[in-house]
This record gives sequence, C-alpha cells and structure tokens, in this order.
Amino acid sequence: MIRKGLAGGSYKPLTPEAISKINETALRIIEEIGCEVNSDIALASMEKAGAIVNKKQRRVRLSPQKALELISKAPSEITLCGQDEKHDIHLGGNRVYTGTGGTALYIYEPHTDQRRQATLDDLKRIARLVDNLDNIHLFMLPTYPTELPLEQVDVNRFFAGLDNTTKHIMGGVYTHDGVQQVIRMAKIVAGSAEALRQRPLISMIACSISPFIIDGEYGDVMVAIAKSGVPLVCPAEPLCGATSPVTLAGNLVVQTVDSLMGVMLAQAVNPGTPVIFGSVATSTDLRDLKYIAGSVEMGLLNAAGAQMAQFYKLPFYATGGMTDSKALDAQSGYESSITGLLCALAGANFIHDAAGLMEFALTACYEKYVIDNEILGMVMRAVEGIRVDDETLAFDIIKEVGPGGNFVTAKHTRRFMRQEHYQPSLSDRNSREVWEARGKKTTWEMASEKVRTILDSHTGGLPDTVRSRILSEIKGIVD
Amino acid sequence: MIRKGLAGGSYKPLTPEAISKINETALRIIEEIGCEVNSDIALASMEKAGAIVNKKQRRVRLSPQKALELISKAPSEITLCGQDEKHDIHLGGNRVYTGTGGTALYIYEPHTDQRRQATLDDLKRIARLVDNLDNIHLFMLPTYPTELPLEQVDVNRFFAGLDNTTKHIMGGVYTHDGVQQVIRMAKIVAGSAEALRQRPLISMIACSISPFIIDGEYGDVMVAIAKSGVPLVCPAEPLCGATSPVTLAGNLVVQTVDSLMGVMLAQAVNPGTPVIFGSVATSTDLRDLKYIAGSVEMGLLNAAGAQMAQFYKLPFYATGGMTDSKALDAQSGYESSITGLLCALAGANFIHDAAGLMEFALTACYEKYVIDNEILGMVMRAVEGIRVDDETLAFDIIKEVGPGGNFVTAKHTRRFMRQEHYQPSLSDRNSREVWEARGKKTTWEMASEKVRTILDSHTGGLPDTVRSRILSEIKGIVD
Amino acid sequence: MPEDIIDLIRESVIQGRVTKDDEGLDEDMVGQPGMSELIEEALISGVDAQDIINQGLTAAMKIVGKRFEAEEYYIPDMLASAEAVGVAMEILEPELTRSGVKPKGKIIIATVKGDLHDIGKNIVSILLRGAGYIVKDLGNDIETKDIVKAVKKEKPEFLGLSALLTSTMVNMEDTIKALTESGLRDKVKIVIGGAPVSEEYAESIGADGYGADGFQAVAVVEALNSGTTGNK
Amino acid sequence: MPEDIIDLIRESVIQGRVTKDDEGLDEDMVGQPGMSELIEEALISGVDAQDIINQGLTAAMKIVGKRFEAEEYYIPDMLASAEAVGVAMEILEPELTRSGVKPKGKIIIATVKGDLHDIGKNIVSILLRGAGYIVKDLGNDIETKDIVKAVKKEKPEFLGLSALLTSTMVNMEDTIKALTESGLRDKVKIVIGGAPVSEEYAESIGADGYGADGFQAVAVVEALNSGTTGNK
Repeated sequence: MIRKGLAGGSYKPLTPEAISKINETALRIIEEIGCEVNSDIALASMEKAGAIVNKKQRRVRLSPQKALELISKAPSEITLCGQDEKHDIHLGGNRVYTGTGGTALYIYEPHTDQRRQATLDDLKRIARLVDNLDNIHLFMLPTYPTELPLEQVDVNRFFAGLDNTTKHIMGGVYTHDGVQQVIRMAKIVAGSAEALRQRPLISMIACSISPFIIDGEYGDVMVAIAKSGVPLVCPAEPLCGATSPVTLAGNLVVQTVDSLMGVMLAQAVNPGTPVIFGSVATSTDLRDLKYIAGSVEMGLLNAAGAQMAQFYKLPFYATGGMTDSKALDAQSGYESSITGLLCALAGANFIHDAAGLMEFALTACYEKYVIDNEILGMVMRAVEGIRVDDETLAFDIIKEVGPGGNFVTAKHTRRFMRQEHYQPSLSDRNSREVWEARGKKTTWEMASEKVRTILDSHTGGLPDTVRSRILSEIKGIVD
Repeated sequence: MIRKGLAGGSYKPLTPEAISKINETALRIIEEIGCEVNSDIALASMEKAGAIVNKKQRRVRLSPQKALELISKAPSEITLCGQDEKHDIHLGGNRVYTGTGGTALYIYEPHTDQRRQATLDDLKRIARLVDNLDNIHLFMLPTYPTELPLEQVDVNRFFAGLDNTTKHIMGGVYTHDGVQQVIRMAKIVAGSAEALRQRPLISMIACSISPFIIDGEYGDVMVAIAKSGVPLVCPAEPLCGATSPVTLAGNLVVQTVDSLMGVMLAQAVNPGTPVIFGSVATSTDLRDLKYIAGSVEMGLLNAAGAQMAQFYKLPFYATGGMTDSKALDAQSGYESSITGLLCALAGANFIHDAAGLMEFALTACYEKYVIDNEILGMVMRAVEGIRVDDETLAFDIIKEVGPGGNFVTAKHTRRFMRQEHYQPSLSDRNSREVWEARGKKTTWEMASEKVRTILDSHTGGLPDTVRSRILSEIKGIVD
Repeated sequence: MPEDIIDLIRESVIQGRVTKDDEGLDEDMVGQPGMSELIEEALISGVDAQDIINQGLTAAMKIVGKRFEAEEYYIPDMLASAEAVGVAMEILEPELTRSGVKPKGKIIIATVKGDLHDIGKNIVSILLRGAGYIVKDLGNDIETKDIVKAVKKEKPEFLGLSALLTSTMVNMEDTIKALTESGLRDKVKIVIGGAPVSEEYAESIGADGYGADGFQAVAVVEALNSGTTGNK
Repeated sequence: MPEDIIDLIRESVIQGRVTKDDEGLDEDMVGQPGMSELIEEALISGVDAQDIINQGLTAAMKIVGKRFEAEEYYIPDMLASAEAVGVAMEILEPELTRSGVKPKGKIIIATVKGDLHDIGKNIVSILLRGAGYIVKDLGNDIETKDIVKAVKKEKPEFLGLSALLTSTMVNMEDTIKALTESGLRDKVKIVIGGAPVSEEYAESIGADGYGADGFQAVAVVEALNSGTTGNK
C-alpha cells in the first residue's frame, strides 16, 4: 500500500492573521525595497511586465497589485510526470509528496565510517535504489559528479536519472547550454516536444540569492527554463541570522519575497508557465555560519512556508527530512523525522531533500535512503490521519465482543489491519531474544542489507532506441 | 531557556465532526454495553451515583445525561506540584508537559549491548538524572525494583522519587496498603495533610482493563485514591486488534469509554476530586500480539486522545516518545520523536513515557533519558511555534540591510538568537573534520558522557528531619 | 474434478473463508463457495475424506504457516485459516468415524485462576482445532479443582494451561500437584504458556512442554503426539 | 577609581555595548554607560591609554574568546564585543599617536572578483579592528587590478583575500601573480580564507597564511605580525 498525494493541513503553525501579516510585509518589501536583478534579460522581462525598474541600481520593485497580478498567472496545480504513469505527481492544494534532493558532494559509507567524493556512478546507483523505495515519490538528482568538468555535468546528471528510474526527475542546472541539452534529451525520452509539454518528465530548479538578489547567471537560466515550458522551481534559501533576520517570521518574509520574485519573473517571461514556490529556509549555526539541515526551526519554517504557498495558491517545494549528524545514529533518526513530519502535516506539496542526506546536506548515504524511506512511510501514515465513520467506529463489533473480550478473531480486524496500520519495511519489532538471535543488527545494518538486495536485483533503463538516439545526439554523456 | 506548559493544538487530527461521532459512540456504549466492575466498593459507588447496575453480571451502565453530569464534576485544571515550586505543572487546556513513565523491568546498557534487571538503586539514579534534564518536566516512577517483595514496592518506589528529585512524582501503585503508606509519606514531605491537599507532590495511577472492565483490586485502589484527594490518573490501554477494534477510530472509542469509566468512578466516590483522563492506546504486533510502543499509529491515537480530553474539558495523560528498538540506533530516534511530536502538537497536557524507554516499554536506559531530553527540547520548540509581530517580522532591519546584505552584525540577531532557536544540548553540529577530531562519538556515546557528568555531580535529597521521620514512621523502606 | 475441488479447498484455507459470504484476504472473493460449501460438494462428489485432509487442509496449512513465518500473514490470517480447517473437520467427522479413522486427540485447555484475559488461550484453541484436534475450552479464571474434575471426566490426551500474570503463574504448579495427588498426572501430557512463562519454568514445575506462542504450542503438541519429546 | 572604570570597560567589551543605549547580553543594561561614554570618561580622569588597552580591551577580548570556544558565545556576540573594542580604539587613536604608540598594522581586505557574498570578510574586518588593526575594506567582487592599486597606494602590512565559490577561488592566485609582477609581493603578507579554500590551496598559490574561520584569520595575522610563521 503506497501512500502519496494524501491531503495534509491538519497542522497549521500560522494563524490566518499571521499569514496576512507575512503577506503584507512581503508585498511591502516588494514595493519599497525590491530585488536586485543582475541578469539583463530578466531585468528587461520584469520591466516589460510592469515592474518599476531602477537600471543603475538594477533594482526591480512592484506595486502590490502588479505583484499579485503576476503571481495569479501561475497555475495552482502542476503535474510532474514519471516515465511510468504510476509515478505521476499532482502538486497543488495541500497534497503531500516526498523526494530526494541535494546536491551532495560526498558519499558516506557506514561500514568504514568514512566519506568519499561522489561520482556519476553513485548517482546512477542511487537512482536505481530510489526507483525501488516506494515512500520516495520523486527523484531529485541528489549528488554532484565531482569527476566531471562543469560543461558535462548537466547532461550526465539528467541522463543518469532518466536511465535508472521511471520516477519524475527534478534537478538543479549549472550552465545555460546544459539547460538546452537536457531539454533536448527529455524531448527524445518523451517522444516529441509536444509529448514533453503534455507530460513533463523533468523539472528544473533555479535559486534566487537571499536577501533579494537574482544572480546574473541564474537569472538567465530562470528565463531559459521559463521559456521552455518545463516546470521550474524557484526556491529561496534564507538562513536565520545570516541572510535573513534570525526570527522565524523575518525569515519567512525574506523567503516569501525571494521565491515570489522567481515566480513573477517566470510569469513575466512566459505567462502561465508552471512554476513552483520553493523554500530551502533554515537556521544557521551561529558559531561558524554553517547551514543547518536538522533543526526543528527548519521544520517550522518549511511547514509555515506550505501555508504561505496555499495562501498564494502556488504549488510548494519544501525542504525537510535531513540531519546534521555524521553517522547513522539516533540524532540522524530524530532530526530527519521531526522536520519531515512538520512539513508533511502542514500539507507541503513536495518535500525535497527528504531522503539520503546527512551533515548539512553535504553528503549522501545509500543506507540513509532506506532509513528515510521508512521514516517517510510513517510520516505519510500520519498525514493520512484517522478515518472516522460507522465502519471504523465499529460499534456493532464492540457490542458483540463486550467487556473482557478480544478482537483478534473478529473479521473486522482482518479486514482493516493492513490498511489502518503502516507496515514497517525496516524497523525492528522483534523481542530482544529474537533480535539477538538474528545478529543484533542496528538500523543501518538492516538498511545495508536492503541496499544490497535492491541494487543486485534492479532491472530497467531507457529503451534501447531512445538510449542510442540520446547517446548519438547529445554530446558529452559518459555511458 | 526552559519550554514547558506552552499551548499546543496547532495540529488537529480529528475534525469537529469526528470528535462528535466518537463522543456519541462512546456514550452509546456506556448506555447500551456498559462496564464490568469487579470491585464491590466501586460497584456500590457507581450505583449510589445513579448508574444502572446489573449486579449478577456486575455490569454498570449510565445514561448519556448521567455520564456527562458525572464527568462535568471533574476539575478541568489540575496543578501537579514539585517539592520545588519551579517544577509545578498546570495541566489543562492544551498546555503541554512531558515526563518519564514505565514500568520497566530491565535496564539496557549500551556499552555492553546487554540488558539486566532493574533495581531500586536504578530508580534512585534515574531520578537524580531526570532532576537535571530540563525538558523532562515530571518524574513518573519508571522502573520496577525487581529485587523487592511486592509489599515493599510502593513505599520504596515513591521514597526513591521524593528523595532524589524535586520534580512532581507520579506513579503506579501495586497494593491497597501501599497506597495508604505512600500518602502518609507524602504528607510528611508536604508538612501536613492540608499542605499535601494544597500542593499535591505526588499523584497515582490506576488503570482500567480494556475493553470495559474495572478490575477488583484496581477498582479498590481507584476508590482509595479518589477518597484521599491525591490526583488520580485513569488510563486505558486498548490495543488495536487485540483489546479494541483494529481501526484507530474504534480504538479511540474504547479508550474514551474505559478512561471515562475511571473518571466517573472517581467523581462518584469523591465529587470534584482531581482526575486525569488517560490514554496508553497503541497498536499491536499482529504477528505475536505484542504491545507496540513506537508506531506512528500510537502517535495518532494519543494526539486524537488529546482532542477528546479537550472536548470533555479534562486534563489529559498521553503516551508517546518510546521506541521498540533494542539499541540506541536510528530507529530509536525516529520512533521516539514521531510519537512525541504528534502528541505535543495536538496539545496533550502530559506526555508520559516520553523519556528513557525502549523495546515495548520493557526496558529503561540511562542514555536514552538524555537523548529523549534533547528530542523533547526540539518538540517543545515546535509547540512554541512562530511568533509573528512587527518585532519578529523585522521590516525595518530588512530594509536597512537591503539586497545582498547580511544579518550577522544586526543587533536584532543578537537580541533574538537565543530565544528563537532551540539550543541543542546533545546533537552534534560540528563539521565532520571537527567531529572526527573529537573522537567520532555517536549520539549514545555523547549521552553516556552526560549521564556520568550529571550523576557524579548531583546533590540534593529530602531534608534530614523529613528523611528520618519517614524512615522511622514508614515500614519497609530500604535506605 | 476431485483435484479441482481440492485446489479450491486449499485456496479456501489460504484465504481463511468458512462460507461463501466470507471475505478472503484477496478482494472480491465474496459470493464464491467457501469451506462449508466446498466440503459438502466434495463429499457429494465422492472425494475421499482422507484425501481432503491430507492434500487439501494439511497441505494448505503448511503454506499458511510459511507465509506466517515470512511475515506476510498475521495472527488473524492464521486464525481465519485455522477456523476454516476446523469447520471442514467438523463436517468431515461423521465421514471419518464411519471409515474408522481415529481423531488425532482430545485437548482440555484453560486459563488458570486469577487471570481474566484469554486471548492467547483462544488462539491456541483455534489453532489446535485447525490442526485436527478435539478441543474442550474450559474458559478463564478456572479453579484448580475444576480443571482436575474436567481431566477426570473427559480423559483428554493433553491439558493446556495458560497464565498472563506472574502472580497467577503459581496456579499452574498447583494444578500439576493436584493432578499428581489425584493420580491423573501420568494420564495426560501438560503443555503450558503465557507471557510470564518460560521453558525453565515449565521444566521446574514438571510440565511436558512449553509454547512461547500459539504456533509453538501447536508444534509442541504435535511433537508430543508423535512420540518425540516436545521442544526439550 | 581607574581600576573601577577599567572593570566597567572590560564588562562593556564582554557585553558588546558601544553606547549607553545598547542592549547587552544580559538584560536591563540599557541606560548604563557604554564603551564610548566609558572611554571618554577614562581619558578625562587621566587613565593611561595603554592601560585601557591592555587591562581593559585586550583582557576582555580574551574572556570573550574563551566563551566563544566554550560555545556560550556566538559570532554575533563576538562581533558586538569586537565592535565595542573598535570604537574604543578609534577614540583612543589621537591619544596613542600623541604618546608615540604605533598602531599594530594596516590591513587591506577584499572579496575577489565574481563573489557577491561578503559575510565572512565583514566578520574578519570587525574582528581585526577589534584586535587593534587599521582595516581598509575594499568590498566584494573586486577586480585584481583594483586590489593591486590599493596595495600600492596604502602600503599595508597585510592583505586579506576571501572567496566563497570554487569558481572564483582562482582569482586569488591571479591576484598574487599580479602583485609579484608589480614587485609588491614581498612588501605585504597575504592571508586567504573562504568556504572552498584550504591550507593546501593557500600553500599551493604561495599565500602566507590561511584562516578556516574569522577567529583563525585573526590568529594567523597576529602570529605573522609577531614574527612567527602563521599556522604553517
């Protein structure tokens, strides 16, 4: 039983008044402070769409009316398609999906307690692993192949994804040319440009820089993606006390403004283009200004971000489910589950980074994907909530059983036991005696066995004709 | 900065309609099915209070009007006092507190990866440990001294608590005589019977047996506690598919009925006596009918239970924060945090079992108390939520900093950084380099060091005069 | 034809369906013939009762057992299967008696004095019936003297005793002593179980076997019945 | 009297308060004299400037450093303290010049071409000022030729270069090459830092020192200044 796209929203960290205040403050910033746009084409697009532009300062401001008008052009529902339709994801409302994320530079290997540089081969193997983990719904390219030159990175990352899982592929992009090549590749996989428009098999991410900067290169990339019609994610990454106020409310304001800037730019370039409001907001280690990936505040910020996205009627890309631990210890368990659960209960549409990441998102780990798959299964069961109707209240069965009776033999138990209760795929529920007899395996050791089983048995890959067409038409792919 | 008694309730797993349906079904069961009461004094008290009693079947039923009338006599706010006033706990509304629980028979020692039987000395040392862990607000006696004969258990457990922590002591009781002796002891500590009534330093637990049985011995004990005026917890422990329907809604109905039975009995015996509506509801391992302590469904059941308690305007005793793992691994982290967080966000007044317990609540672990103290700190920070006002939105500071600026040097950051962000007391946020240089310690190893530091430096204990009076007046205490 | 119906009987055990109105584990089984209907039909068609038992019921229960070990099946699945077998055996009994086949054995089962919960004991009863035994369930909170009385009257091959609490466990020892005093101890094999009970305890009070769970209890009875010495 | 006011100056550093209107780390400090007020008062009372520096400012910064190491203090606390010291030094400067005390040294600091973020560099600036250096901050995204020009004009003892991205890190090497070509390399000690920079990289491009964080950067400058060889 796979749980995905279930409605969250039973948890609301922000009151309606708080949402209004954040919106008002964000609109006031967009009008009074504005954003520095260092891409000429982005600046021109915004001006053409009615923004107030100070060219010398490269500053773009918008009246609240204009801002809301541009935002309202963005679709509130977006389908991200998998090569296999069963993996389609319908973002919008308060429906919840999960996925991987990155971009990690290292791989942690728990057997040796060491980390090493991530390679293209790791990316392929992680794609195969995630293809088999049901509670991870989308494959966002999680690692950076450190052995490749920059100009080969984009095509190789997306090819690794498309060739090793039939789940939707989302990814960051590094060069303008890479964007074009990757879209060309996706068209070959989809069958045609029109087929890709109908069923977007890939989506791309281009960040703004908090506070209030659209970078020259990233701005160009954003415009290129928006023009292509491929779904675009516009995340902002404000860090409390570093690139945003240290207060959570202040951080939410900066995240809202920065992500809305991307949304508005995309609509200015190509009205109606699918764009996802995104947050990578988190706290900062104020001892050394490190990005913190496992704080409870990150969960609060991204849960509240989901409410802001629902307010603007935009699909939401949240960040949660990571840990700052360097090992697969208890900390890795509680940090990943707390942030993931908060986002999901609030109805965050797509929780990215929700699997496989450790130590400030610098490092990916095979075993952690399996562990997080279990956490996400529990989280999605929490999202599903409690069904209350005559059948589940079971008055008649209760009456039949009566005081002191039991329900083990009731047909009602057998009818509902598999659907009402999450079936663990990793957690150990054996008695200590049995657990000891089976070798005293801790969570990561059991995860390791599962990694091996999956990778040894995985089959699949792009059809031969598609594969060879890509290899002949797209340059730089390392097969 | 200690976070306790903060208002939860931002998470609502049950809709108002669902709450109504559960209430209606529960009242219908109380009227049509009723409860088997095997204590003569309890049966007589209920009959005197207006219940419909079938003496042959020992079956007690109440009309919805009568039931609600009895429930309404219970106070909706209860203060559980510590010997030190700073530890007072004000249960009611949707305010959240956490505490230990049990009753564990074993102690797990991670250094040897073995468990051993729990002794009275463990109980004392755990009390001292918890006295120093700020995010654990109440000390519920967590272990059973396996070396003592039954008749010495009650007095020794409560003495171990009162002599080693100034937090409130809650505990299960095993004999009718024990109840009397423990109350006598508490009067000596409080100073007088009246002082104990004014400031209840202890509270007691007496369970009903799901479905719908009040046991002979437990019924007698419930009546004795209710008469004494010491706060009484009436938990019910329905297990999905075993002692309740397998559906969560059906389980909630059984839990509601069984705990309300205890509440009504206490009010029948002594109207206005402080009584806490309690849930130990959870799922069952349907491979062997084991009580499961770390399932996400347990979190959902106890979060929903909090909403039912709020509906009846009764203080609530929830169960959450445990794990079924046999080691302090990732599973122990994610299970403990998921159930704890769900209960807390829903505004469960007192989350018991929230620290120190493993493997189906059979086993306590010193290191786990320290780990759970950290999880509960994060959980309470989540409960605190997001403060949204002009000061936290920080428009002026944002305007001053402007695009591309930073907030590290802003006074606003220094003013809010310690209060807006939870300060970890255990989690490792160092880079891998630093972490490796410091010895690659995993969570439990760091927790172990903290246990040693606390136990080596703990001071305190009952005043000598009180102590010697207890030792001379109360029999059977092993000092 | 006979093979087809034996296939269906096996499937009925695996799905745990007694009548055509029962749901199975798979969806959309309601309306298809269940165990009662199938056995009646098989007997009418002249299928041999021993074949039904060996190739149908016993073979199917082996599959169910394997699925349980693989954690695909839970206790309620196992119980539904055992119940279906129990119903089949009831219908087949006159036929078996007619053809001179002896039942596997009679078992008296009880939860000892002081214990109110009886889930474990009920499961064992269902599973033993599913394994082809005649089970007489005395209930729970049973006085020692009533257990002795029942053994004297029913002359069972086995006695199963269950206790849930440490405090009531002692009543098992009392029961065995009482049977010894009545001269009945040698006439019955005693198997005990329940949360606080252990292998060591069983040995210490002189029981013949111990079952850590319902399935082990059945295995122990089967072993004692075939002459081996249980799980010792 | 002088000792009392030096106590207050030390406390002002520890609390990180520049004027009487500043909050400190502890509550309810607003309204009590801050660093500016205290230094003015001390000078009027005739307290020796060198004593203020040694017994007041430097002694207090050592306490702040210890609290930072113990993780009681965070960067914003450290910065507030350093800022208070910087303000004190500014007020004391004419006095020091008058009495012939030489400043510790002049430092030019810049983030190299292509890098937009300057948090790290700003922190280093504040900390260096707090340590008593004269700091000239060129800003971020600075062309190599502008850095060379500034070194030629200002004749600093130190040059600090910062890069945040791997892709802009190469501009550090270019800057060092350009200084060598201009014959200025031997006249200035170069210390580099930033997220992608490492000890090895610093050595490979011929820098004099590397600071993993702002506090290490200051330590390296201090070491180079006192003639030891930095953190090599």
